[in-house]
Order: sequence, then structure tokens, then C-alpha cells
Amino acid sequence: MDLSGWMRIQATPRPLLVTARGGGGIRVAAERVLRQRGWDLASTPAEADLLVVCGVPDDDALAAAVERVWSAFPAPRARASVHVETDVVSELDRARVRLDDVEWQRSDIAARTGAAETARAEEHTGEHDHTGHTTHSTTEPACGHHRSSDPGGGHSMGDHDMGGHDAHMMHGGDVAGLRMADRAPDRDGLALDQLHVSLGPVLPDWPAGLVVRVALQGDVVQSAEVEVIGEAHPDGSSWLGMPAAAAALDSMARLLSVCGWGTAMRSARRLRDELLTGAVDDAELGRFVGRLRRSRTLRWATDYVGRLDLPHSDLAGDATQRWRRWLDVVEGREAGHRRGDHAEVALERLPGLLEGQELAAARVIVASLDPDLDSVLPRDARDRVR
Amino acid sequence: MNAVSQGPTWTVLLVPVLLGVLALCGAAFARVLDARADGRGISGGVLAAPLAESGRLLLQQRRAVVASDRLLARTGVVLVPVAAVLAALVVPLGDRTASDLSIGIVWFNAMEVVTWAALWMAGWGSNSVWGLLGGYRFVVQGLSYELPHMFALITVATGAGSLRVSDAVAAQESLWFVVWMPVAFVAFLLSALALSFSGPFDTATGRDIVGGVLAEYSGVDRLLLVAGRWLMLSAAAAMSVPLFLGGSGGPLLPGWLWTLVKAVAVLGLLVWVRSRTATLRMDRFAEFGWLVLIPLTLLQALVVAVVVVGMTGGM
Amino acid sequence: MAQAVVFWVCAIGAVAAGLAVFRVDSMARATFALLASFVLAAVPLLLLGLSYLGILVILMMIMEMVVMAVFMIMYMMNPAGLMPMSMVHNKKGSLAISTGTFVVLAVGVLLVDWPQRQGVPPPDVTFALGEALMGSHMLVMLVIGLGLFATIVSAVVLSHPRGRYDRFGDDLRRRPPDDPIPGSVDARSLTRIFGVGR
Amino acid sequence: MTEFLRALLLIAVSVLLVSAAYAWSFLVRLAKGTLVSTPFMSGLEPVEHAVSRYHVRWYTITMVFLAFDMEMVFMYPWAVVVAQVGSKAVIEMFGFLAVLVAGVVYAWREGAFRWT
Repeated sequence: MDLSGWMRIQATPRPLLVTARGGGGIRVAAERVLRQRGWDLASTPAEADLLVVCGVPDDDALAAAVERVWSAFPAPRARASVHVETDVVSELDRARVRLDDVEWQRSDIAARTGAAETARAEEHTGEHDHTGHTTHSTTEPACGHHRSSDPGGGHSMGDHDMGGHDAHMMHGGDVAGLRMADRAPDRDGLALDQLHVSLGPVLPDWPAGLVVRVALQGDVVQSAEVEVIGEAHPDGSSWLGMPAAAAALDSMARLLSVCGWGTAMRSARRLRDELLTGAVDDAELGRFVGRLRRSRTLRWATDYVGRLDLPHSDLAGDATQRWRRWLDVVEGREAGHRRGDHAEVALERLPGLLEGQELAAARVIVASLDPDLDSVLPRDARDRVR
Repeated sequence: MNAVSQGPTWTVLLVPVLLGVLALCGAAFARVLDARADGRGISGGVLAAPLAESGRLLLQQRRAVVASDRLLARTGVVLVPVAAVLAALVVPLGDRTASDLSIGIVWFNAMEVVTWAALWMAGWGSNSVWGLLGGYRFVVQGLSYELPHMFALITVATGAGSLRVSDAVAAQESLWFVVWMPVAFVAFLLSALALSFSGPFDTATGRDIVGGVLAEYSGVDRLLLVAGRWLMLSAAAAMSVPLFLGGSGGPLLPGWLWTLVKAVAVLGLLVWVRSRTATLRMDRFAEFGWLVLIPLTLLQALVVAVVVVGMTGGM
Repeated sequence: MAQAVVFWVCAIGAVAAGLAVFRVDSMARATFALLASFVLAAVPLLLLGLSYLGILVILMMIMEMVVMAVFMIMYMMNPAGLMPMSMVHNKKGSLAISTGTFVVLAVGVLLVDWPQRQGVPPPDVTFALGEALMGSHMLVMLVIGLGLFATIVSAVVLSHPRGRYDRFGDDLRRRPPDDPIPGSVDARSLTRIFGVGR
Repeated sequence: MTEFLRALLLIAVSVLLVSAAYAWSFLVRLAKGTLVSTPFMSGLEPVEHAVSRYHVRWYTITMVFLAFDMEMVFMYPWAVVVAQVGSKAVIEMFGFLAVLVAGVVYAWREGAFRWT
């Protein structure tokens, strides 16, 4: 066997998980299998070689996102679509075989190179016809929508000598199909470039179906718009059959990952799976919960972040108080996880909580609310109910 | 204990080899801790995982983002491992060192700072929001850990009365520096994690920004960045041995083995700390570094300076 | 021989990198071209046997150029150079100034009656530097210390958008301070981080 | 200069090793070309280039750092001579540092270490 093939077979695949709404149960099953096999989860297409779609992307936006992510995968690559929990193992095995199949990979590479060349030729014929332009402007959040009320806003130090050049640059048009970022006022009085970033739908440790479009200046979120994509699956909610303690551990694992504590995240997922199969060792679970409660660095990551004044809700308090309540659920000292209209309230409060926060803190806020969107009805349907 | 002296020229070639082996050990130990948390058994496959992953990345296609600055990106990616190897130049193994520079301690400092520029270039050069955020996060991390790190190094230099690493080892013949410079040692270990952007100081490559600087890199570029991180962590762990842990000093075993044992132990400690902590966000850590770590390391330097002056009767 | 090779490689490299600063469109590249120029200019210090100063220049220049990059990219337009633009402004004036400076320096190099070395360099130049700082040049260090203090204070006054009255209120009594993003070193945070859990 | 010849050798060796990694990767990988892709934007279409006038939230820290950092120029040689010069050196250096720390405490009170 040649060296390339041998090296490929020694390697463990690195999957990127995409979860559609209603695919939470499949995700949990996939995470269990991947954990047992030691296939670490990837964060981006660049890192990954295996695309695993959990659930059915029954929505155009998510289906398009999956295709876009798939096209950003470097070779070799393979994909698996899991529609039912019982298919996880067979789908992963099939994808693994394809990943190591040198012939298939060669033809994939050839096909992609060919497609890229055709696209380039087309671009040359219609030089200024930017086909992607209309989609750009639709995905762009409304400018100046959520600007902070800064008294000195709009007066930057460099306004005088830069204004003219800016106007010039706007006429420059796109570079490689993308615009240059533009300036916007900010709370500290500097008007520097604003970047529009979407968090979700394909993002690790992120609620399935959630899309938050943020405008960033530096690493601070200036405005946030929340959207939910995909069909609701109120009956097929992944959490219906799951004990509250396991669901709380699942939320905890996500928060730990966002807070950069990978080892604890692994333990949380393992204990969640053991709770689901009933094979959990209570003493170990207690030790794990104790370690999290004692962790100063975790406290440092979550204290004062995302404070909500909602008495009697399981969303009350800051991120620390929320995850400590999850641990109470894990220990059985509190009954429910994500009670009542948890997800609806979380979605409603989310933009206000995110604005003005540092991006890492914003991720902690979302992870500490961890809305389960499987059961959330579309906005118009909700209005009708009210 | 014999005085440290410069070995023959070919010992320079040993530096990348030994550092690479140490880095592989560190990465393998991290995999073992991961596997334990996952509930998997510890097998040969787990120990060889860093090698298998390197192979996977060598086979992977390289990628670049449209209109990215490939010159800066490439320079940054290459500089990360190169800086780590260069930093390790002045670490003695037993009583031999590859190069006994008269300013060895400053050399280590300068090579470690190369990572600032390298990581920023890699992040900026990828033309991705995540890389941009990661690169800038590393700069502010540098601004927060660098001064305590320098004070720790200066404390050692004060104790040794020299900037030469071999003099620092010689000065610890009777008493290891870690005993009377514990604060400097802890500050050095913290900065070892910070300068190799690992453990609680991995904001630059955080999972919350999908890998930050690493987000758009695949293939051999990614391998160099990840390997560079492990090499840098290993270099810092190895450097703590001559600076604080008495170099090759120790009973029974030969000197070179003692150096390795201590370096592996420090590296193991750092990797373990990595597995027990959440990431320290820089909006929190910057203030802590400036108002807690700097005064503490300064006090440590003061104590050492007073002791040194007292011992030489310079009053 | 080796010294001459290293010197010329560094000299030409430094000049080339210095020229590149004005030839590249991107602020990021310009900053790091300048850094490359400085690093290459530090190597001749090593050739002179000034090990400490040479490495120190490299160390300081890297840190300072990274900070420089931060500001260049914050305040200059078109930081990535993706739009066509020129890095050169006021061409005639700057050409006149730089030519004039070059001529003055070149003439100086050729005409000055350079003194002959008297005595020998100290065996350890770093040690000699330290002794000079603690002895004859102590005043320099003290003045610089006060200068740096003034730099810190004026930098904060000039650049920080919020001051203590914004944070602690007009009577400076508000605790904890009102900041858009909380830090870690104030009474409230320290108790929660280092104190007992709730 | 001769002092740094080995450093020069190590620079050459490490550049060689990095080149070897690139060469090996080129020989064994299936796709030789570089995949050019739009930046990862959570699966959605990116709107603009990421490289931009990045709004750094900690610019005051950089200024305080540069000022404080200057003292390193003095402190490394100071560390070498402190034993010989004696208590005078200790008083002088820590007086110098005390002034700088006072500046840091002032900056802290003004909130310079917090994100704007």
C-alpha cells in the first residue's frame, strides 16, 4: 500500500456536526458514538474532513448553509446524513470508507477543480455582473438599527482626513466578490469599521436552528438580530424522552465547551450518555459536579454575564447562577430543566443581552440560556396563539 | 554537579529533535487526559494520536480565503514553530548546552515574543473574522502576561547575577531557585501557558470563535501552527528547568536524565492544569495581570535583590 | 569573512525592507516590513559584540511594531490594501527632505575626523552597561522614570474615553464602578472569585 | 558575532525542517492545489472582508505597556550588577518601579484596563 493511503488509514476522521431543528436526539447519539471512537469534533470546515448532518434540513436556508459549508471542506472529505438515531453507526462507517477511498477522493477533487474553472471562466465573461450581490444585501442587517446611544457618537479622531477617502473607496466596488467593511459610530466615540457576522446555523456548541446576526466593532457586539430557521418539531422534541438531569448535562457540556474547558466538556457528555443508559456512577457524578462548582476559572468566565431579572424563572440571574441551577438539576435537587416557555423568553431577551457585550461573553450568554428551539413555533404561529 | 559548558556544534541539531520528542510527549499526555474524560481506554492508539493527526494534516488539502494576505499568513504560520525551536536553543541538557549565549535569558524572551507577531500575522492574513479576533486576542494576552514573565526572568538573572543560563544553573548548586523564588516560578509557568496560547490562555484559538487563528487553516499550515504551540509549550517547560529547578542537579541519575525528567514533569503539570481550567477571558485577565501579577512579581524581585545584596555584603 | 557576509545581507535586507514599507499597499504589510527592517538593523549591533543591545532591540521592536500594527490598522484607511491606493503623500517635499538628510549624513560620514579607539572594550559589555546605569548615568534613568510616568498619565488622560467620574459617579462613591464590560480587580469581583461560593 | 553562529545554524535548520514538512505534504497529499474559499460564516454568505479598521478595545493598555516596558531596557543590566553595586542599586531601581506602579494604579482607577 502506498504511503498516502497508509497515513490516511492511521488517522482518525474529524467530523463537523450540523444539527437541524428536531435533530437533537440524533446529535446526542452521534456525539456518543464519536466520543467512544475518539473522533474529536471539528470547529470549522478547514479543520474537518467529515460532515455529519443530524436531522433533516427541511428548510432552504439550512440546506443552503450545509452545501456552502460542504464546499469549503478541503480534500479529502466525506459526508454523512443521519435521519434516524439508529442509523448513526452505519452512516458514519459508510462515510469513513468513502473518506479512505482514494479513487473516490481523486474524482471528487477533479470534479471540484473542474467546477471552479468553469465558474472562473463565467466570471470573466460577465465582469461586472456580481451574481451574488443581491443575496449579499438581503443578508445584511439593517444599518443603524440598534446603535447604542452614545453622546459623542460619530466623531472619530480621524474623521477629518479620512472622510474624503472613504467616499472614494465606496466607489471602488467589490474585491473578490465581497465588499470592504464600512465605518459606524461606537459607544467610545471612535467610528471604525463594523463587521457583520452571523452566529449559526452551522456553529459548534450552538442551539440548532438559531441564527444571530451581530454587528461587531472590534470584539464588541453592537447590535444583534435573532432569527430561527427550520421547521418546528414540537412533537419530536429531542428532550421529551430525556431525563432532566441528562438534558441539563447536555447544556452544561455546551457551556463548558464555549468556556474553553474541553476536558470537562468531554466528561459532561460521557456522564450524560451514562445517565441515558442508566449506567452512571453516582459518586463520579458527584465528584464532577463538585469540581465544576469549585472551579474559579469557570466562575471567572461566567460571573456577571447575561444578567436577567426574571424572578421564578429558570433563566433568572447571571450565567453563573444559571449553570449552578443546572447542576442542582443534575444532582436531583431541582426538578425541571428548561421549564415553561423557556425558549420563547430566551429568544425575546437575547438581543438586549448581547448588545454591548464582548463576543466571547456573548457566546457564554447564549450557551447559558441554551434555548431548545425544537419546540418553538414560528413567530407568526406564536402570535396567533397569543 | 558539573558546570554547564557548550557542547560540540552538532549538538545544535539535537535541539529540534529533542524538543519535538518532548512536544509529542506533551500532546500524547493531553490525549490521554482527553481519553480518560471520554471514558475510553488508554491504548497505543491514544498515545500515537498526535502522530496520526499530523499525518492526517499532511494529507489534507491546503486552503485559503479569497483575497487573504497569503504572504503575511505564510510568514506567521512558519514563524510559530521556528520561534519555538529557537527559544529552546539556550536550554542545557545535563552539563552540555547547544549554545551558551551570554544573554541567554534575554534570547529566550526575544524568541518567545516572536509569537506575538507570528500569531497576529496568521490571524490577519487569513482574512476571516475568527482569525482577526484570535490574532487581536493574542496581542492583548501578550500585553497582560509579558511583564510578569519578564520580571520572573529578571528575578532569576538577579539571583544568578548574570543573563547566562549556565550561570543561573551554577548559582543553584546549593539551593534551587524555585525554593526562594516561588512567585516568580508560578508566574513563569503561567506565562509558559500564555506564550504558547494553550490551556487557560487559549483565547486566540478559542472554541467560542471556532478556533480563532486556526479557523481557516487546513493541512500542513494548520499542522505547523498546532505543532508550534506544542513546541513552544515544551520549550518553556524545558527552560524552567535551568531557570528554577537546578538544571541537571539531582542524586543517582546522570545529569541529562535529570534535565529530561524535570522537563517532562513540568510539561505534565502544565498539560494537567490545561485540563482542569476554563479559558481566562482577556477582558478579565488583563486587569488581573496588571494589578495582581505585576506587583507580586515585583515584590518577588525585590526580595531576591535584597537577599542577593545581603549575601554579598554590599550593604 | 562570515561577518562581512552577514553585514551585507542584513544591510541590503534592511534597506530593501525599508523601501518595501512604501511600496506595499497594505498597512499590515507595511508595519511588518518596517519590523523586518529594524530586526535586520539590529544584527550589526550583534556584529559589534553588543549582544544584549542587539537582542534587546529585536525584542523591543517586535513588541512595539505589533502595537504599531494595532494603531496603523485602527486609524489608517484601507488597512489590508485591497483597494488600490498609494502609500506616498507629498512626493516632492518628502523627496527633498529625504535627499537632503541623506546628503548631510553621507557628507558627515566622509568628512568627520573619526576618533581612534582608546583602550579596550570591557570583557562583559552588559555588565559595564549596568554599572554605568547605576553609577554615572543614574540621572538619565531617573529622568526617564519620571518621563515614563508622565507618559502613562498623559496617555490615559488623552486616550481613555471614560474617566473616574464616569465610573464611580460625581462623588466617586459608586461601587462597583459602572463599566460597559466588568473587569476583575474590584472588591465585588475579587470576593466572588476568591471568596466562598454562594 | 561568533557567539551567534550557532543561533544562525539553528535558524537554517529549522527553516529546513519547515520546508521539509511542506515538501512531504506536497508529495503525499492528493489535492496539490490550494482550495480558495469564502471565509467561514457559520454557513451563511459572508457580507464583507474581515480585514478592516479593527476597533481595539484596549488601546490604553498598549500605551501603558509601552511606557512600562521601557524599564526592561534598564532592568536586565541592573540584574547583572545588583550584587556588586549593592543596596544603592536596589533602592534606585525599586524607586523607579514604584513611580511606574503609581502610574499603573492611576490608570486602573481611570478604568484603563477595562474594555471601552
